Amino acid sequence: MSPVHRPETVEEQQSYLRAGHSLRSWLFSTDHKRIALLYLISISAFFFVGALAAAAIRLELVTPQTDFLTREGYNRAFTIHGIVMVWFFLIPSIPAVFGNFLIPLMIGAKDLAFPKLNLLSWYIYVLGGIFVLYTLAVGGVDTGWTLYTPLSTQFANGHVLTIAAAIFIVGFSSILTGLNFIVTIHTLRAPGMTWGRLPLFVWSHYATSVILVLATPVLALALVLIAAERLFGLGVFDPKLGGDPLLFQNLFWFYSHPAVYIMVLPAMGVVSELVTAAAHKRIFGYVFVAASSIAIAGVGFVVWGHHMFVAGQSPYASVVFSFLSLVVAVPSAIKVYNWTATLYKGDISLDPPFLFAMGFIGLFVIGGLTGLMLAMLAVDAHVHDTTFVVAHFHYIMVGGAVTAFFGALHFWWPKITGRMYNLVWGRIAAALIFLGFNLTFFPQFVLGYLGMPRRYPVYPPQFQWLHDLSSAGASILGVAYALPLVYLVWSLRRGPPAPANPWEAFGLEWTVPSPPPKHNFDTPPVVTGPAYDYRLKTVRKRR
Amino acid sequence: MNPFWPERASVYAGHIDLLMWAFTGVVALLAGPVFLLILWFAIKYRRGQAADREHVIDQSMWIEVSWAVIPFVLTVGFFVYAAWIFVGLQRAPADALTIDVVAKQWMWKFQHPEGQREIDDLHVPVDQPVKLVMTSQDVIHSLYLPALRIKQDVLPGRYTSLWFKADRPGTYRVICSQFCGLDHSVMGGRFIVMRQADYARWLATSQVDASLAGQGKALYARLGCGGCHDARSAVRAPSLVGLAGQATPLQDGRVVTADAQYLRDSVMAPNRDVAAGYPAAMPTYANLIGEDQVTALVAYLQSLAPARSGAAS
Amino acid sequence: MSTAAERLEPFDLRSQKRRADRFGMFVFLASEIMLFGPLFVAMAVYRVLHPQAAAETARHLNLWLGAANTALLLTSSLLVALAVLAGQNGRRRGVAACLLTAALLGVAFLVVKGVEYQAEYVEGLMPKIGPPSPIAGRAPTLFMSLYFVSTALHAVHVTVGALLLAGTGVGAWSRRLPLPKRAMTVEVVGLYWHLVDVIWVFLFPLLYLAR
Amino acid sequence: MTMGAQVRNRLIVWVALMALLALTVALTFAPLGGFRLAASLAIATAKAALIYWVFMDLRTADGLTRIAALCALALLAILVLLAVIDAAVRVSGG
Repeated sequence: MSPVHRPETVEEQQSYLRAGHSLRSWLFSTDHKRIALLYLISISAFFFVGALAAAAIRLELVTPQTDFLTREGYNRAFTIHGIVMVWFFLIPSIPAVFGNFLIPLMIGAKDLAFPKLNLLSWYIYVLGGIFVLYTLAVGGVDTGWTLYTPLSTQFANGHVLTIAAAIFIVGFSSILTGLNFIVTIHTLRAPGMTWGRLPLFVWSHYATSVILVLATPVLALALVLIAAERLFGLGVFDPKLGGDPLLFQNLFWFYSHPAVYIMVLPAMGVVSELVTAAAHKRIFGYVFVAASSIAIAGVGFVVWGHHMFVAGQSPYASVVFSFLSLVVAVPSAIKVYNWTATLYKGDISLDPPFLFAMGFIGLFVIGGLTGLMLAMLAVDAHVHDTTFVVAHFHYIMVGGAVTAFFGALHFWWPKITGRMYNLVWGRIAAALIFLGFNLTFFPQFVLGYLGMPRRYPVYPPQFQWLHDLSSAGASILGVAYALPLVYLVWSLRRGPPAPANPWEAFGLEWTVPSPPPKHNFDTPPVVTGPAYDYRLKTVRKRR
Repeated sequence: MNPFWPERASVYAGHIDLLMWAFTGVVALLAGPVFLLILWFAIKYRRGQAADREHVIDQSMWIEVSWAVIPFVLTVGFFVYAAWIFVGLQRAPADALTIDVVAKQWMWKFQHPEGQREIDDLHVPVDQPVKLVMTSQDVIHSLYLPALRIKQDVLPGRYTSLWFKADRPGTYRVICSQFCGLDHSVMGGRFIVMRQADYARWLATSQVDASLAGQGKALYARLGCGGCHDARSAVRAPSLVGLAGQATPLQDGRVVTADAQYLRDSVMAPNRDVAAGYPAAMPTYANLIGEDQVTALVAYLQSLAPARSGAAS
Repeated sequence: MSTAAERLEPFDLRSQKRRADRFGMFVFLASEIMLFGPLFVAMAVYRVLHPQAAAETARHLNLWLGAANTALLLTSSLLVALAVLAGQNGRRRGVAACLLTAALLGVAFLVVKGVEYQAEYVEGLMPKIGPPSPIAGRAPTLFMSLYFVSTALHAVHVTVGALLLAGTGVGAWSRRLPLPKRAMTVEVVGLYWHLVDVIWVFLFPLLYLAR
Repeated sequence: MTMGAQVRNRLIVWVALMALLALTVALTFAPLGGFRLAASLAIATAKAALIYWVFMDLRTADGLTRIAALCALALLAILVLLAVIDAAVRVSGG
């Protein structure tokens, strides 16, 4: 089955970074590695925009009254923070950067199945970004990232249509990336790379891609219905015209709950890679961890009702959704305990990527279990729409997905750029992010139970000390997130050249030089053993 | 006021706190080992550290199934208890004091049955079940009483309800917890639980206009509903005396009980559920009257039910 | 620079690439189905909750134009299926003829739809514009809203489909699309058109046959 | 399967589709009452199946492509079923 072997031209040997320096060779490249870098730059820009909005929110909450922002400004700040962070950073972050870069390398392929489609999805992402920046420039929107009707369709005076267009467009970028991954994983695996030998990073991206393809269109339709109602008066959500506002919530959450699994599943894939590389040992329970990714994708589709326990949904539906929300937590529990078991009797190195992985596991456990608290109907009746919920989803999305994103950045940076960074600074950044994060969001659990509603710029004076703690934590977090930008960019110039396998990790991506050549593999690899085959027993000397 | 725990004004709130504490215990039970083991392994099996790394097993069906099932079983008990309380919360006792709530962009209007009307603040008697029947005039709001640990979204075009029994007098907070636009954060007030005597005195002194049903009766006359619905009118229209609460057959064969929602919809959207045997000729009053006036009309129709108020008008 | 191998790029064999293109298209069709999915859910729930209002309002829709449109789309689907066959057997003129005729039928569908919308505008059924609406009450208005949203979204898909068909037909005719080597392009465009037809096959009974 | 046979197959399917269309339209005048929704959806499903099986050539497709074709329909069918049951219970349950 293997094709005739073509002699390697010199150009093939050259790293993908040096295969063309012109702007045109970057902006029109169909090389999955270059597109990954284009995504890395654009999502970092949007991470900065979202972080600015978060800084404004935390600054405003230092005092009980509206001193820094007006109420109007605060409403627009948290809406832009939500929309930009969810759709323009979190959802594309790990799949579009590391999925694009690593999936072909990990399964032994030359590129994704549809390289031109991959470039098209980046341009669609940029187009969506332009719409968001335009909305920001002309004054933002004040409906919250959830765009609930009838507020968004009749009473909002912000620019709902342009933000709906932005999210609609960026949704298609996700669908096309998901489609590309599914087809690549099915049709382009190297000989010998059976499903049982796939790296867990690829398994989790496969599950994510299925959700991306099946859930995102529902959000697209919900946005079309909002536009139809605002422009043509087609009152599908307007109670006076026979519509039902709950229908929008159902459509929105039918997408948005699977969307939180789109954000966390890739992070779980990254952590599986980091934990095995840290422990220099096979993953504990490969089959369970791989199957739990698929289980999360499956059950994730039938739990969306737990966002609407107090929204006027029938109590019996709420009981069913509450039970299913317990079931969806089981695969996550399996993953966490299997990671912990992997570290047992390992040969654990404490380099920066592995500190991020351990940070992820700790914060994700707290996030997941507080999610179970929220799934308890009676508890949700008290803490729904309070800062308790804000803390819960930040523990999973920021404590989990963003920490894993930084872990992946620190793990594969030598492979992507061919340069090593300063490990001491990496450890400092990991510790600072963990501390800053806990200081920012743990007080919000307490505040939420005290009855502090979310999206409020004003609060009773007795809550001020908790808000100030949280704002202090946010400033540490701000600095901690800026640190990697400094020493990683610094490593581009000053960093020592990275060997092919700096962490002595197992995986096809570590068998090619860093940075990898344009066509990934000189000779198509053949896979013989199982994944993470760390049989070699040598005890590594301490770095 | 304990800085870590909210004040409690009802027995129900105590149950919730108990459930919360117990579940926090379970969270510690499930999360604790993860934190400790990771730290311990990182130290004991540190790279280059001499340690026993022999006969490592890398999968075991029983261990993995156990730590999937045990957390699930631990949490299912809490789910049943929490669901039990929540479903119990949905049905108010029959003798509950009914207060009608209308939420409007950025204020709450509470309407006591005897006619007292108050804005943003809510006075309730202690140790007596109180049922709030709520609707919104514009967007979705949510009535949140943190001291009682309950909240319920308030939807336009629909009645949602919430009931409670406060057992500790005091002044607590009324909050809107569903984002509803510009002044969402200032849309709230005081939730004042008073002893029976104080409540009666407050009722007497507070600004009283005719009882809700009384207002409904005046509105019924002003809008000329009698022109069609009175017994001696020439127009074929269903009689409203004793309609409230009765099973009403509809034109498309369904039979619905004439509850507050049906009565409200018949006024605001008559063509939706047309009574059997009558032409769908009633005009809509949606643009003539507001939600609080419909609430008054519905109260008046409910007061016409022969069972309770004898020979009404 | 773009040698044949180049275009194969990640794939080593043409059959591998063809299988991937086809599989990729079906995955994309899955996302299209989920785009129309919630509309079908809303309409099915509507037909259960307001059977009488649905029957009453559907009478305002023109059954015969709807049926004609269905026939148009089914016939154009047949032509596209024949075009795919011709593409696989390298018959350049056959592909061009079938695809362009199918595109014409698509345009005819849009014209008939335009006539329907115009009639509904005159009758006042359109929500914001046009004379006062003959139907009152919330349930009938909701039915018309669902009708307009779903048929308009479907019409957008028919327009995109017709353009794709016409483009591929011209490509085949002008030999820019070498057959049977690039027959997969004809098949992929054909798959999209068949899905647009299947969506209408479900829309037609849910909307027009409620009477 | 010669090309002529394939063309014939597709023409037969086209005739069947037209017949089913005529049947659906005739259905509106038949006094079926409540069952009309179920019947017309059944016929539409039959038409969709024909188009998928012959026009979209699922007949000669491999298992993978068939799964991709049917998984969205399956998810949608579950959704419609759940929503219709919920609505039916709400209507009869009062």
